[in-house]
Amino acid sequence: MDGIHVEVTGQRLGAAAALAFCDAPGHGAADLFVGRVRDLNQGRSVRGVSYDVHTALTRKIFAEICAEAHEQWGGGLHLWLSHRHGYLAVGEASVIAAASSPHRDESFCACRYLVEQMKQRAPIWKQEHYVDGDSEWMQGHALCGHG
Amino acid sequence: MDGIHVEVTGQRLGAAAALAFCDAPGHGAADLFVGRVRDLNQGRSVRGVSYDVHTALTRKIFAEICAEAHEQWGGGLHLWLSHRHGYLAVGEASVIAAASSPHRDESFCACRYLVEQMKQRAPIWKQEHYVDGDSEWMQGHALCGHG
Amino acid sequence: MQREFSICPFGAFRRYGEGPMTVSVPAGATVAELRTAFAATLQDDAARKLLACSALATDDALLNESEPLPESAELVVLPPVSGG
Amino acid sequence: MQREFSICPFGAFRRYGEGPMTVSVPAGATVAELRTAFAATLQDDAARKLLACSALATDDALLNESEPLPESAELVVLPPVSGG
Repeated sequence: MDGIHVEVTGQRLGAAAALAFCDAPGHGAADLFVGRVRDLNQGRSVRGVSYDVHTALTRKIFAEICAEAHEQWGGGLHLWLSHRHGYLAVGEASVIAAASSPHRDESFCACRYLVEQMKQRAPIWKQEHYVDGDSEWMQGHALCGHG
Repeated sequence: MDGIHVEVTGQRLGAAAALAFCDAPGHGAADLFVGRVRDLNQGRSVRGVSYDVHTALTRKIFAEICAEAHEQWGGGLHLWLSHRHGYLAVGEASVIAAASSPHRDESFCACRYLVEQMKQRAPIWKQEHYVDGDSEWMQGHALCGHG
Repeated sequence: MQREFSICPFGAFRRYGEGPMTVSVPAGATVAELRTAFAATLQDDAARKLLACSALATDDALLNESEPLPESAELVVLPPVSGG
Repeated sequence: MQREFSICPFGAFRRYGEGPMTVSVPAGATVAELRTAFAATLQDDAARKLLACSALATDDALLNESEPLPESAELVVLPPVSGG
């Protein structure tokens, strides 16, 4: 859809592309979120994270989330949502969400919405790999649809 | 202060530097805001904006705002607040605010706080230049301190 | 007549099978019936617990428990998600 | 004894003087008294209105109306702000 870019990729995510997309002569504001792999989670030293992604469904759900943001904050917003799959070392970006709009409130709200909804609804799974050699799949949010 | 970067500059603002600063092995989240010059304001076609800035006071107030964010959301946050002065064409970035933190809520809240407080408290003035040749100083927020 | 479904595991479900798992149900069964049949094939208590909080889906959409099974015989099992 | 202050305009106040404006008040005057004296030097009604909603400051800090004037004779007048 116009003004929406969603992506699942094995390549490094770049903020510059997201900010270039979330830009328009009538847009005075852009907000961008970067999620990165942390070195510590619940007291354990992390060396990296593997992201398992159902690519086709994730793309579809990302597009749905962005369409909802358009409905809520205006169809003129530019929206970007990209997630990486595969193994990421500490510090690498796993997700980038961005939004631009004429005024700032819509950008902040829409960007946050993309992030929160992505975490709840996208079929993506995080497996942490610890410095001690162990690995663990993270607990998560149950997907609706089997109720 | 540690983890705080404030800046007033006549040079182009870059998001990459802000995102590089707002990064740490323990930080899983970063939020970045870009304010840009819009082509239209209150129905008038804008060709550019001149920013008049009291540099010394603005730097001081930016540092105060960041210190307040540290107090509210944790001293470990990395915070960036930069504003440009001089003439900017439509589409150029006038302000960049960014924050990084272990978890995302703090990044979103702190970044928004920097932007809102900057708009209320920093001695910066916007003069819009219109396509028809006219110019206008924008209405704004009265500074406290003479009450 | 029985229909055979191939169910591909994702996330934590990969612990219980790297490749697709096969489940057989009567033609005309519902998604809920497939889920029950799937649970019966799992050896592990933890796997059955994980299935109970997982969604079944095609590559297009999550499946509703009360609905008939889809035309496609290729399904996926999606445990609770943890993206970002 | 009179003290002379040089007040540098910013933002919309630049309409009423490109360079610093000079205002003279008795030594020991308060910021409020300086503000009154400043207003009296302005020709324009609009300028006086703008002054009424502007802050006076040094390069270090905003000034409080009830306080004595600062040591520095270099002041600034800061109309309502519109950054971002």
